[in-house]
Amino acid sequence: MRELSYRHALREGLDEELTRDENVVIMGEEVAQYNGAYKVTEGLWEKWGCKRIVDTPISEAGFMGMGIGASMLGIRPVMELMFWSFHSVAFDQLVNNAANVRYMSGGLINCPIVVRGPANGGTGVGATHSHTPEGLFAAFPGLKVCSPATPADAKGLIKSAIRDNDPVYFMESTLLYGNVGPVPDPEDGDFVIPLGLADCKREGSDITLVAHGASVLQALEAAEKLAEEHNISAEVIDLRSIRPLDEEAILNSVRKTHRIVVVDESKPFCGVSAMITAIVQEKAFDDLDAPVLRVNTIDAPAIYSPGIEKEQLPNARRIVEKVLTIA
Amino acid sequence: MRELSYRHALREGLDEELTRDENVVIMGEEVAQYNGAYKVTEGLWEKWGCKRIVDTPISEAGFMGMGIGASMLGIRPVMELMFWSFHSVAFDQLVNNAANVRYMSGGLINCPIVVRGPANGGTGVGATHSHTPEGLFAAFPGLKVCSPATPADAKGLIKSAIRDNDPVYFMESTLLYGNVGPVPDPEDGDFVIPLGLADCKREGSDITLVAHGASVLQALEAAEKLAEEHNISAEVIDLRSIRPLDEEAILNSVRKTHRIVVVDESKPFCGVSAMITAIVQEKAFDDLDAPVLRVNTIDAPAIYSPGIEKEQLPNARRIVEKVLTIA
Amino acid sequence: MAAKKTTKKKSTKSTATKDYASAEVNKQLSAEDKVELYRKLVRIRRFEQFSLKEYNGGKMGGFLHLYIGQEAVAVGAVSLMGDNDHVITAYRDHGHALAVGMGMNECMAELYGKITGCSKGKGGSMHYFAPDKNYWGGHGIVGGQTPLGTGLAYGLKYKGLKGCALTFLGDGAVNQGAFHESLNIAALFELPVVFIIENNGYSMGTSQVRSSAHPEEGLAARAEAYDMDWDVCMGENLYEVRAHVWEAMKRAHEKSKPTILEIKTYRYYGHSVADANAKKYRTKEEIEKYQRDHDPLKVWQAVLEGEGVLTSEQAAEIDSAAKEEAKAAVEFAEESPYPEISDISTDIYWELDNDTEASKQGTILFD
Amino acid sequence: MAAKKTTKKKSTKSTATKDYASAEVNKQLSAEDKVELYRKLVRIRRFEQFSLKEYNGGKMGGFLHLYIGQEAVAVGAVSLMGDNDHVITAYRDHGHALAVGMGMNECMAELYGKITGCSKGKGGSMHYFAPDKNYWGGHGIVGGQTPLGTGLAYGLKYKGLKGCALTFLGDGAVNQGAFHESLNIAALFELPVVFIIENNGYSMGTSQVRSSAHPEEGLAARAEAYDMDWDVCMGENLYEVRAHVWEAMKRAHEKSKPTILEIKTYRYYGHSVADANAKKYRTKEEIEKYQRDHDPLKVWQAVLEGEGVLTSEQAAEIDSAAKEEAKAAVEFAEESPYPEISDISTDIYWELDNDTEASKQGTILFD
Ligand SMILES: Cc1ncc(C[n+]2csc(CCOP(=O)(O)OP(=O)(O)O)c2C)c(N)n1
Ligand SMILES: Cc1ncc(C[n+]2csc(CCOP(=O)(O)OP(=O)(O)O)c2C)c(N)n1
Ligand SMILES: [Mg+2]
Ligand SMILES: [Mg+2]
Repeated sequence: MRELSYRHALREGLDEELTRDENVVIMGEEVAQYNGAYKVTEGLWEKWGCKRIVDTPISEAGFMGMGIGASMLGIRPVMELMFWSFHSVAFDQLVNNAANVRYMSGGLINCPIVVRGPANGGTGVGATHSHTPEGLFAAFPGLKVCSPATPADAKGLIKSAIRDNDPVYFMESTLLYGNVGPVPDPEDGDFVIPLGLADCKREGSDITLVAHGASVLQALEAAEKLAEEHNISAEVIDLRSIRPLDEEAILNSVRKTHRIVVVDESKPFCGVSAMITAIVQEKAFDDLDAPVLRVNTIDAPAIYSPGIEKEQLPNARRIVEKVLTIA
Repeated sequence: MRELSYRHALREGLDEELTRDENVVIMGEEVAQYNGAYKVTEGLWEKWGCKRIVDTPISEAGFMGMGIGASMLGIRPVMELMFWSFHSVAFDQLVNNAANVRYMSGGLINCPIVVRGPANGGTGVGATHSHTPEGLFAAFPGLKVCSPATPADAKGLIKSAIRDNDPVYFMESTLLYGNVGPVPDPEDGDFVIPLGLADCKREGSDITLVAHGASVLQALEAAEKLAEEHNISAEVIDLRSIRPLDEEAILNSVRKTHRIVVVDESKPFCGVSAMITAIVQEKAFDDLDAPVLRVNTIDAPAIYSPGIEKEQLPNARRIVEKVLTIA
Repeated sequence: MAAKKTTKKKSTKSTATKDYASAEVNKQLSAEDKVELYRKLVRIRRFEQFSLKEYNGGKMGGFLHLYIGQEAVAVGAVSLMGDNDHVITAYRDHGHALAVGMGMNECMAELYGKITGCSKGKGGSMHYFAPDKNYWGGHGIVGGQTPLGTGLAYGLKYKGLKGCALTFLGDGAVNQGAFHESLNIAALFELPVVFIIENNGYSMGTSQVRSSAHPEEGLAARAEAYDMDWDVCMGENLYEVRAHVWEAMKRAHEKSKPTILEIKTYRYYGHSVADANAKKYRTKEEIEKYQRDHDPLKVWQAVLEGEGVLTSEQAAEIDSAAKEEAKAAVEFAEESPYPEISDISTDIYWELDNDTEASKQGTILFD
Repeated sequence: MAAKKTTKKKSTKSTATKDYASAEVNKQLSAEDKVELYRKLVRIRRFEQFSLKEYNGGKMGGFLHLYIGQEAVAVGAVSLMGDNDHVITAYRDHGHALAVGMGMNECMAELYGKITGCSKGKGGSMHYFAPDKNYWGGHGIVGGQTPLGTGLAYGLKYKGLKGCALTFLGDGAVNQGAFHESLNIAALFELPVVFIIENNGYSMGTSQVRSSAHPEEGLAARAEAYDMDWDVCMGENLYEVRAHVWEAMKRAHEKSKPTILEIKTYRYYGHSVADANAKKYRTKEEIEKYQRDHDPLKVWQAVLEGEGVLTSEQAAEIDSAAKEEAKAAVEFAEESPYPEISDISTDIYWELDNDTEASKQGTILFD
């Protein structure tokens, strides 16, 4: 199969949806003339012009709300947050207007908006720019959240997200943009991946590692180490989508391995990993031979220092160490 | 002991701290001349005047940031959010500036600010006004969060919060403001309750109920029912403070009862209850005779209807039902 | 740089004595139309009075923000709407709802939190919606609706429709950041949005002067900061409201340009019914003066009687009919059932409600 | 209402030809002071050039937002600060840091993320702080520092100190809601804050005209919306910068009133070093014109040589000294250790770091 970068795969997905539906419009800071801060939208403005690819002022609350309002009229805005971290200045629009308008109107209104951009630490940009808000937003019923780890998943999910009639918050990673992987050829048909479907990225029998986004790669690396150095066979489940969540995929794996470590770049308090833990210990209580353990970002604001930033994040070493305490 | 309402106890705590430290200043919408939307600050403007009790425009990001900036210079602002729900328009100031400035400055700056106001559902004000963001904020290292359930706790904790040199987010409940309970007389000495100390509100031996804020009262009501109708002895641990969190109090109780239900008005996804669950199943795995269960607000935006709103929230009936599945 | 005056963008060169009745948009009104406008004013007033009574009887939850005193603003503005014009407002939304043609039954039932309410009892007083009537709510977070209104205008322009988005907000809401961001975007992108500041003098207990710094011409003049057109008028006379709103709508329709229009008005009741201080931050005399001399219903009735298109008997009939309608709405609401517990879990996701393929994978609602 | 012009609040009746050298605040400068200002400009320039080289050598993480081209703004403004004057800015913060007197060592080490950095390697390029020098950072969220600056001013006024808060922001930042909220509050509460818009013409790749609608006089004139004083000046000549900033500071000191001051300037490099497009959204010629004709170092050197207080030999010496200092700072940074893993967990809570009673109960950091 042909290989594309994660960035390119996303762009191809966006481009296909721009072609498919004239109501799809891409908006955000520097997405058009500048080609996107991280070049995800490169070339799209040149191809599609000012109507479909729109640069906005640095007014996240304003333009995000504008996108939501436009979506209520049937436009399908795909909003780029240059960093998902900038959600903090648009929070009200994101968690009240987008998440609640359907409910508060008794189902009269829907809000087919996609908000996308990178959400990750590890690039030396410090505490204000390294938030990983998957769990934060998934906590709001009315919202959907996904976070692909590979180029193919990025493309398949962004296309689903754009077609979805509910707000989908799509969290990418600057650390993944350059990664290359196989992506089905458009010639072979429309390639979409449904939200809510996890993917087993590696089969194993001794322990389950659950992860999403960039952490999937850490989990896979840890799995290799566990196999080579400790003779432990780890299964890696990539959630891909946080809400909807493929509980069955996780539980089925745990029923097989009886042990699970959740890898999650969020902070330990109330993150996605806490939620997965709560679910697993409730629904697979008797299958567990050890407590559900978690590997998170070390509980502190994101440190800048390139010398140890990677140590704060979940990494293969820390995952292996954690696994060894129960396997 | 004399009895005060929760509202009055809070006010007494504020008044005592205004007296103790001339840098304490109370700010927010309608806190001064109007006496506070929920009358917590009633009479304080008359007593202390415009310098100490300050009405602000409806600009939560602006005035919250202003309070944070002033706190860096040694002022000790106690900011009222008329509803904690309005955090959504001040989110950046709350989770970046207040939470990170100490860290990002390598410890050079601290931010002794208190943000307080009601955070609860159950009063017919709908989805945008019924957020319960304890877990949301406790997820950010750098912040402290507490949520008192009784008049005495309200007074003792607000005084500690104001004296604390870190940002403390103090979540009250409109449903508790009118509740009356014993509060120590100021004559008998300065009454403070440290953050991070849970309180056993009812002893029991068969099951542990953990709760905070208004949910404590639901848990206590459920405990009575369990005793009367099912002969089950429930212990009720009131967390009072979410971060710092009194893990030991929870774990000690579980080690005794071997069963636990966490009651939490947050939504099920990634709330405080998920975090407590993750901790308990990890640290008391072998003590648990059943999975940690949770009673949360039913997973939907807050419904307005006064006819069923209370059913969406954790209530004694739902707690009892949940307990009966494992006890 | 030399100190230079900006060319002011204020649009209407009108004075207080202007004869609004002969404004083009008012001359087009038939006698019937005028009476119909009167009926709208009265229906809002009566609907709210009935709802107040029931609220005080403990039939409703939370807030009830009455629009009484401000009726001419919503009725006047909405009366100008064509097929492609849309409206959105804050939580003081009953007036706009009835003005766009929502029924008293669904509105009253919503206050009761009944399943027959316009939002199935899920939204309450602050969250009325009728997208089929181009009415996009009803929003509880101060200022939070202003980017949405900007987005409606964006959508209209995107689709090439000649319409506008009437985006209402209060005088206290002008100090929310989201509003300012909206203003810049609306001006920059040339969006057909009309921001209507209903300046009733107070945000809760705070008089306008205590909440906003602004040019001496008033809040609307803040538009200058964005090189945007603006205008100010009084909100008690429908002719005046219509004349000024229409100017702004024309600018939106014809030039796709935004306007801030400040309309001065007054609310008779407290901020919400639960506002115990309603009479502390302003004098009884002030309230009475407005009720006596500036009441939009009285003003319009006098205008129409003066024009000979309405008799006081007809007015009384309209009033009784409105009362009857409101009373029937109360009965309807009383008799309607509450939502079921299972209703808590619907209307969250479109895909789930419509049981589509997209809703088939994974868990989306959690225990 | 008749269309009436507002009385413009623009403060300085100056023209482009004004003789800034003879402004009171500049006449007070000794020859030594003037040379010292030159040294500051040069040190910033050299510090950043060295940091750029090391950045390109892969020694640092993330962003590096260079201030080169804008030096006279920070140096001029900061040179006016007394004991009770404070300063806060955005992420393009190296210039302000060196201007307040932070050392090159701690600043360079911070870029390297070393424990010897001013923020112990925890903040990085965007987050320099020196509260002992009244410097409150270095803030990464666009516009997010403006309420903090307002709060510093609030604190000063509360304490009865005659000082002000110089609050810097970029031309793109003016469209953040938090800034507008700050403006209203500052005007309403009469706070001694000077908002300095460093208008370098671009926010990343977006020219000012593509991001902001504003009155023809420019961004500062948005102050009119809040009945606030405002002013505009060029940022290449220290005399001009100082004269205009001082007017605003006096207003803060003497009347406790805020100002928006827009200072026109230019950045030579990309938005951040990683801005590959730095030369796409503007022409090479534009950049060269600024470097040739408007460079703040060249301008100041010419002024001082003209006044006979600096020779080109002295200038060269200052330059080599600055280079030496920067080189030594690089060595210092290179040799300094990174934080330990355990350092990740300090500086989060004051109470914890100080091991107080208040930190004794409960778990505050989690696994
Ligand atoms: C962001 C936010 N802050 C505060 C509130 C509480 N609140 C509701 S209405 C209101 C006053 C608004 O006044 P104004 O905009 O003048 O509108 P009016 O009530 O006069 O119609 C306040 C403070 C809110 N709903 N949202
Ligand atoms: C809220 C927010 N949105 C977006 C960004 C990304 N960003 C950082 S700097 C910048 C441009 C700011 O331009 P300007 O205010 O003119 O300052 P300059 O870089 O020219 O100094 C942008 C969009 C951010 N840091 N914060
Ligand atoms: Mg008002
Ligand atoms: Mg700029």
